[in-house]
Amino acid sequence: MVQTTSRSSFLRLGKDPIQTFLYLAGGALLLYVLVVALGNVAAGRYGLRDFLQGIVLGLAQGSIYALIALGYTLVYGVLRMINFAHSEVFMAGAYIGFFAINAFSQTPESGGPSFLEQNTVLALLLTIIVGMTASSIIAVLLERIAYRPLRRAPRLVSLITAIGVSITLQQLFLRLFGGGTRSYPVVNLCFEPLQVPDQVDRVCGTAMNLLQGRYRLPIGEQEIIVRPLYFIVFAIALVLMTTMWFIVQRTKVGKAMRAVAEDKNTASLMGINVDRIIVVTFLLGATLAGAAAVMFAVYNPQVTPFMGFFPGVKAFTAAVLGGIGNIPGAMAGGLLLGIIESAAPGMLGIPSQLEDVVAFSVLVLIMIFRPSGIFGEALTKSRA
Amino acid sequence: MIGKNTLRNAAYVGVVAILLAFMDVYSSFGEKDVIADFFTLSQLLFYATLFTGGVVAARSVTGRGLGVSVLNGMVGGALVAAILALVVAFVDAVPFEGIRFVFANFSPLEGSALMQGQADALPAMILLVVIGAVVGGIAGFIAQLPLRIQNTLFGTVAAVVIIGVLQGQINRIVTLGDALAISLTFFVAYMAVKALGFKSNLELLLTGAGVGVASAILFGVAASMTGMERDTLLRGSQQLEPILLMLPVVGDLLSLLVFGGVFVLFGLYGAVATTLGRQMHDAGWYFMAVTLALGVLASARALDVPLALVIFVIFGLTFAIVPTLSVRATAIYESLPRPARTVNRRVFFVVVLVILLVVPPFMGASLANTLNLVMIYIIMGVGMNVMIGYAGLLDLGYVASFAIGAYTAGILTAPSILTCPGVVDQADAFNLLRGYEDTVLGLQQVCPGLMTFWQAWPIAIFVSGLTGMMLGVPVMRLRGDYLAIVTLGFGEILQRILISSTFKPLFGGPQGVGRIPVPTLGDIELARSTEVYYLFLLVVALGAVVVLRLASSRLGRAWRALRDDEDVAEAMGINTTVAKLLAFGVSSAFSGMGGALFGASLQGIFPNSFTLLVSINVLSLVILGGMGGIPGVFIGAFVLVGMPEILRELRDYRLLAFGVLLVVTMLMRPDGLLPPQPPKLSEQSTAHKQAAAGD
Amino acid sequence: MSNQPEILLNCAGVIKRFGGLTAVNAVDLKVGRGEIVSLIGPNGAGKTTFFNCITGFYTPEEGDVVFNGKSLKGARADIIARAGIARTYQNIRLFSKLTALENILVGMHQHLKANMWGAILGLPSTRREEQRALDDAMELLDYCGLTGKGDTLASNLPYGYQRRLEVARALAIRPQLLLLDEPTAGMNPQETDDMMHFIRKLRGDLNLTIFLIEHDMKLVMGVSDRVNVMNFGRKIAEGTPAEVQANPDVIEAYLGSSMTDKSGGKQKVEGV
Amino acid sequence: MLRTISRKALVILALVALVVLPTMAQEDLIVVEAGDDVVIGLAAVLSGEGLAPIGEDIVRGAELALVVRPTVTVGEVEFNVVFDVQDDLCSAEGGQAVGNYFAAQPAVIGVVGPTCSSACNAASTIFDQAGMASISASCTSPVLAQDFETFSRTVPSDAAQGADAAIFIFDYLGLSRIATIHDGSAYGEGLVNVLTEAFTALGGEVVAADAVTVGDTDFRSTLDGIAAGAPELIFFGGFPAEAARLAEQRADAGLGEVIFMGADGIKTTEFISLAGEVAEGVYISSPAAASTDAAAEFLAAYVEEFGIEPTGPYNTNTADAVNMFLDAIEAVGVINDDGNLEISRAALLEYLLAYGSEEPVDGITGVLSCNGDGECLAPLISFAIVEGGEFVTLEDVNVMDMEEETEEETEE
Repeated sequence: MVQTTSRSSFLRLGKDPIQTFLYLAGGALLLYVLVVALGNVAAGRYGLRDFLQGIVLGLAQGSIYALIALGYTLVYGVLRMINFAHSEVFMAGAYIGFFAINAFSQTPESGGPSFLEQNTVLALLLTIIVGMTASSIIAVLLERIAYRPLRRAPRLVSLITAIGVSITLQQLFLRLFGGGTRSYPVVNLCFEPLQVPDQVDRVCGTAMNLLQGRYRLPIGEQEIIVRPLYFIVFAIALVLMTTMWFIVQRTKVGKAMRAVAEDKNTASLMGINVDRIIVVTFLLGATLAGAAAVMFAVYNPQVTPFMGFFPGVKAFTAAVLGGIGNIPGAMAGGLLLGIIESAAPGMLGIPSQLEDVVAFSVLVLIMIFRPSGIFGEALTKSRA
Repeated sequence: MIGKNTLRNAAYVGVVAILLAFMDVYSSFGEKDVIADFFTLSQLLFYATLFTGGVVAARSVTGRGLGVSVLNGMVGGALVAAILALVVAFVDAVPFEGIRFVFANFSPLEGSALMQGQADALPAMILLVVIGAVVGGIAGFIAQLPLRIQNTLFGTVAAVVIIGVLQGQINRIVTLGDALAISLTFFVAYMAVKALGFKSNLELLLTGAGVGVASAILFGVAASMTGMERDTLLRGSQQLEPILLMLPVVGDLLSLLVFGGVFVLFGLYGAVATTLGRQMHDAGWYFMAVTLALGVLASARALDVPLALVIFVIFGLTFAIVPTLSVRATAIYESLPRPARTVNRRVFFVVVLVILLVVPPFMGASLANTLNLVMIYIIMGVGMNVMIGYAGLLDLGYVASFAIGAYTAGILTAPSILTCPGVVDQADAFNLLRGYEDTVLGLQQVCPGLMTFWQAWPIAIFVSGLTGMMLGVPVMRLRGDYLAIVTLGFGEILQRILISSTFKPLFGGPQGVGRIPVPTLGDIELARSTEVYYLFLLVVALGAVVVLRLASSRLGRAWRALRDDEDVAEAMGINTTVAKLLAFGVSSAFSGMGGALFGASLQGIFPNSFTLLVSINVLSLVILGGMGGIPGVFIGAFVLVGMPEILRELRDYRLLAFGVLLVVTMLMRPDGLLPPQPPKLSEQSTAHKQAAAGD
Repeated sequence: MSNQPEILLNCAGVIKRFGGLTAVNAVDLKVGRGEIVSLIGPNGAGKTTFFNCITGFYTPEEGDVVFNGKSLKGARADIIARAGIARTYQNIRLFSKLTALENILVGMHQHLKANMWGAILGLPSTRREEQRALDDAMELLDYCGLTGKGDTLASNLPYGYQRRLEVARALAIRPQLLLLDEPTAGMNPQETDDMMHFIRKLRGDLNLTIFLIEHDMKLVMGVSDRVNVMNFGRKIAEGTPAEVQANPDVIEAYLGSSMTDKSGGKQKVEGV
Repeated sequence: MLRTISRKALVILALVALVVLPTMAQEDLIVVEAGDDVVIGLAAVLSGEGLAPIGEDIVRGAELALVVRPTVTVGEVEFNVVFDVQDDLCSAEGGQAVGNYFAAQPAVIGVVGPTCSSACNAASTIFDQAGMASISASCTSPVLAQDFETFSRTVPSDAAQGADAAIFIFDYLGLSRIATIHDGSAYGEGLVNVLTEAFTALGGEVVAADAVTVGDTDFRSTLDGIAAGAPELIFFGGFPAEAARLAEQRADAGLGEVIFMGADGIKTTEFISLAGEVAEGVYISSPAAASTDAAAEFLAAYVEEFGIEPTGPYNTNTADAVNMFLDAIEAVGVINDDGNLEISRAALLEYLLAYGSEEPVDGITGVLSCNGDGECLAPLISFAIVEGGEFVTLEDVNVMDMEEETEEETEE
């Protein structure tokens, strides 16, 4: 009469045919991808050089995804909602940053070099700060106007509001600043201590051009092309993310954030000002997005009101990939996605036109098979 | 005296006004007349801003008397105006190129509503503040009026403004003579029934028909005597005449019948309207008011001040008296026995149907095209409503099934890889280059599509429904945000695949699928927008019926149950997996049905028609109209799709308005404009019917 | 233990863990056909979790739930409902945007045969079935004392009515076994009394088997044939009301909590 | 009883509706009363990312044509000419909407536009039904002229541009290994397809082909993939924003020294301002033979009238289209007994399709001579290179000659 008790442990077969089917289909897909990739490697269509180049290219893009992803992750961790408008917060940073750097790049009436040319590092830092500030202001405003009144509303309501806010911001910028594409000025930054005698740069000569320089790096008999900028973006991102991690883990505000994430009611009973902490959460996420935006625009010097969409969706994918609500996860997820995106098309031999399909597929697959991400979702350690 | 929040609230309006100013709305519509030689759209927006400032300020001090309200209104209006004056000062002081560099849409202040006709900044600024105070004061005064008067006033002004803004598109729909004839017939029939105190169906119908016949004769004679046939004879019957003559019936007699029939119809409606439910009753009055207004508009080249006043009076009277009449009509209606009510309702529906059927020749191709677009969105909205309104699932990749329907029908009906592989994908560019013109010219003959539209349509519906279900399988366990973003991913993936070169032989890549034949009925090609209209109408009607039936069925209840509480729904014996899959399937099938029609009416499909924006549009209209109700979808589609299509000047602002509307709707009125009413099921129970019959 | 009734529900060694916490620990429990059986215990004892294991909301890690001779373990909640187990919830969980009648009709879901096409085409058989269902629902509405409330949205009903509607909805499933999770939570003594009579009436009229979680000792002792006691996920006692009241383990479990307050509604026994 | 009656009524009504269907036909005769304006429809893309400048340029070109020639004279009577400007959204739906809009305006003589091929396709379907003539200044999809009776254009089709660009690359630049990229637009892909076909036919090799997504900004991995084929030139079919990024990022894939080439879609000042330094040395093909005197005069007048350089390539083509309409009105217009202007749509269309076929007309863009299908501009393609932040036309390129040479070579 008593049936076996271990029946349902493996993939819960039988109980849920859909789940079983999905796992089988997912397995088949994975197998197919592996076979194709190995086939391409074996046939010499894809080699170490391509892989390394892919990693290098994915590094900077991935760092930017990671920075944006942190915004999604923080807000999700604390409020359990996806801030759809985060991509527009990112866009706003890049846009306002553009006006700043454009002002810095004006040649003074007296002639001579512009502020940007004279104090490149300072000007760039100021631009980043302007971008961060702009993003923060937008994020705080939209939390106050759109999200706070709906904190107790059903999820669907706040979700639709977030979508509405996203469209509104995008269109507001479009109507205010016009739909034309704007271009960040080209900035050169020569770094004398590092000399690259065999590869002369047009502006810096033998000194390394940190922002615009392109350098060939031999890999066996082939070579890859590397820009110091990739590593600068990566380094800045790493510093910012570490700071963020430190704030969340070690400071009082961070502790309060984690308490609010755990249980808003209890946190407020403990004397934590929940509203304030939520504002801080939005603020932190937006600051990172603003920094990411300016770096993104230096790296791909082009801003439009619609520029937030792709990085936004991809950063969200990165956040989910690493486990939403999980800060180190977001960093790793961002880098991983950047690399997957630049390496996968070549490895699988599909046209890079379908590059975005790869990213979206990663999103869909992760959602289906491991919604908690690679590293598990948690801003706080314990969550039932 | 000045309320605590007055200044703060007015300042919020001021901030919005700054944004609007730099978006250039106060200048860029300077040439768009609302009322000729009197009021442009820019001025309208300008005054509306000040007025809003006044209202917001006055509302900050409710319940403290008229004087305080007016004063606060003045302060609010003046503050908003002062903020705008600062904008003027700023623009005056800063080099124009600099402003233009940042605010790319900004145009010079000359001719802007902000200058109020002044040449210099300072007088304009002073004038602005004065105007602001006056407008704000008026706003403060109006805010103190009884709510009903306020509503009437706003409704009337809104009606005049809408007619003024749309005048270019709607000024030839109906002539003044026709409008008078129709609305008088309705009015007389209505009043006759009221005066004579009739209640029974027979009496109503006889009165209506009698008034109709009488006015047909009257207007017919009057028209022929004054020799104004072209103006006063119903244009519809004129247009119908040549066709009806072809029928094997005595032509003259029949056209006379049609002519009389229109009058009888409106006479009947007028008579029956005295005893109808509120919405059905009011619809008649509003329809007549709009017809009359359109007739007035058609009597001149443009809406000028006297005409605007006439229209103002028409709507003012209508809005003022209809609520009272409506209450009485509804009361009589409710007191009637069920069968009598049914008869009245049927008469109403027949009238509506006839109006819908004969309206395209009056509208013309352009409005019909707009209406077709609205109807496509209604079909999609009805489908999305199944997902979001009933089942509570947010699908941002809704456009995918629309595309699947369009492509399936397109590939099946057009020359494609299915019927002549290797020809179609090369015909366009390569063969032409080599001079094979015949291949292109005769492609449709050489290589016809696999089947006709009527055969392909069900297949398209089936395929999109099925793929919808299949896409539903993997996301079965996801809810809310996650579902939204994964479905968004599906939509994007599909669009990339449609565009990609990899699948070009099948989907045509960026060139899409061309040369889709139009649907035919016998020998008639449904090619023009006024013809496809009927197809759309049929589909919308069927779609609405199907969804209404589903909603009140076992499945519909299951959907709504799982929307409210999925776990409990499951514990009630509902197989939530099946219910969700059916929701995916049904909504996708609707979307695919619309998609197939979309492709056929365009006679070609391009992948860039299927972007995320389509999903957002559909979502917005469902949300605005009210989730879970069919009438809401209609309203939403008319407001969000129809209006911007007609208001081409404002189209650039359409998406901005969508975004703001989504947020505001969610903040202020999460149930939308027309939220669904809970069904009165107990009245349908046998016990209730027996009790009612026993009375 | 004489005159043993046929066993309807047999739970054997049910274990449910959450992380390191074992919420339900090897509970054996039997409910005979036609019995009214109670499950009591301090808050956090695992009672509701145990209910959830029976109704398929949770799948127990070990042990088996056998209903009517068939194992329900691992079955989906809707299958279990179809097998004839209906339940109510501790914190009322009605379909708030549905009317009272619709709530009941949802409960009838499994007894209706109409499919999508029947509804779309408006087939006569579907219409007849809907009419019958509606009439049945009206009857249930009256039976549960909700006459005239049929077209009210569930969320707009007063609290007491909401409780009754939950029972009505559960009855619409036409269950053999009805699980009531604190049916009198938040009720005043008069309402509680009414509920007690109602529960008895249910068994008498419908020949139902009832298994309930309750804190109100008056009700528990008043209606139950047998009482089970849980604490810390374990079953610590079973017997007639009188036996259980005398059981030292039970008194121990409730120590510190006001066992004396038997009519005061929900006990405030904080989990340790 | 009532139920059956109302059902029957519905059936009858439906039948009536079906009978009404084929009645609506556009009246052939357009009547412009004395003193009224002659209205020409103008459909251009006026909204949307990156495309609005092209549409605005078209509107300016049309307006400038009217500045030069503001009236038409039929018989002794002079009529003022005005435009009814509508946004075609550069999409099929937009084309359908403007098509229906113009078809419903009894006073509109004909339509200049729309801008994009997808819009032209949808609009022409409607124009064909209404018998309304349209002349596009920018729809370059090859099939349009054949597919639609009422369609004409004052711009060479992609077939011509792609083929000539192939010859230019192969013969003038002397390159035989190219890579192509398009942006997934109907325009970009169509152009690249023709180019590929023609280039392969010449004996060249397309070593890599890929596409990018509009709105993306990081194309490095795309370029890295292309670099594997070691092309000597990258041809891009698309619009400025993506072109600028591709031109810039090609250096990141080691293709910095490889020639970048685009087509008329990027011949805008926006491309130069977005690409900055990397725009230098980029080759561009475009239909406008801007070297004629008429074109130079027009350009000067444009700058004077509007105070800016052209923001798109089609202003001269548009002016030619407007002039064709004005000529046609003067040719087929009749003054009736009431002193009103009468124009037969059929006659207008006939005139336009045969415009310049016997005696070619010197237009601003080039020689106008319609082939009967609606191809009105002789397929002259010019080539330019970006130097010092400006487009410098290569005067010494004559593709016609090269084509002959190539043919001779193949004959040998």
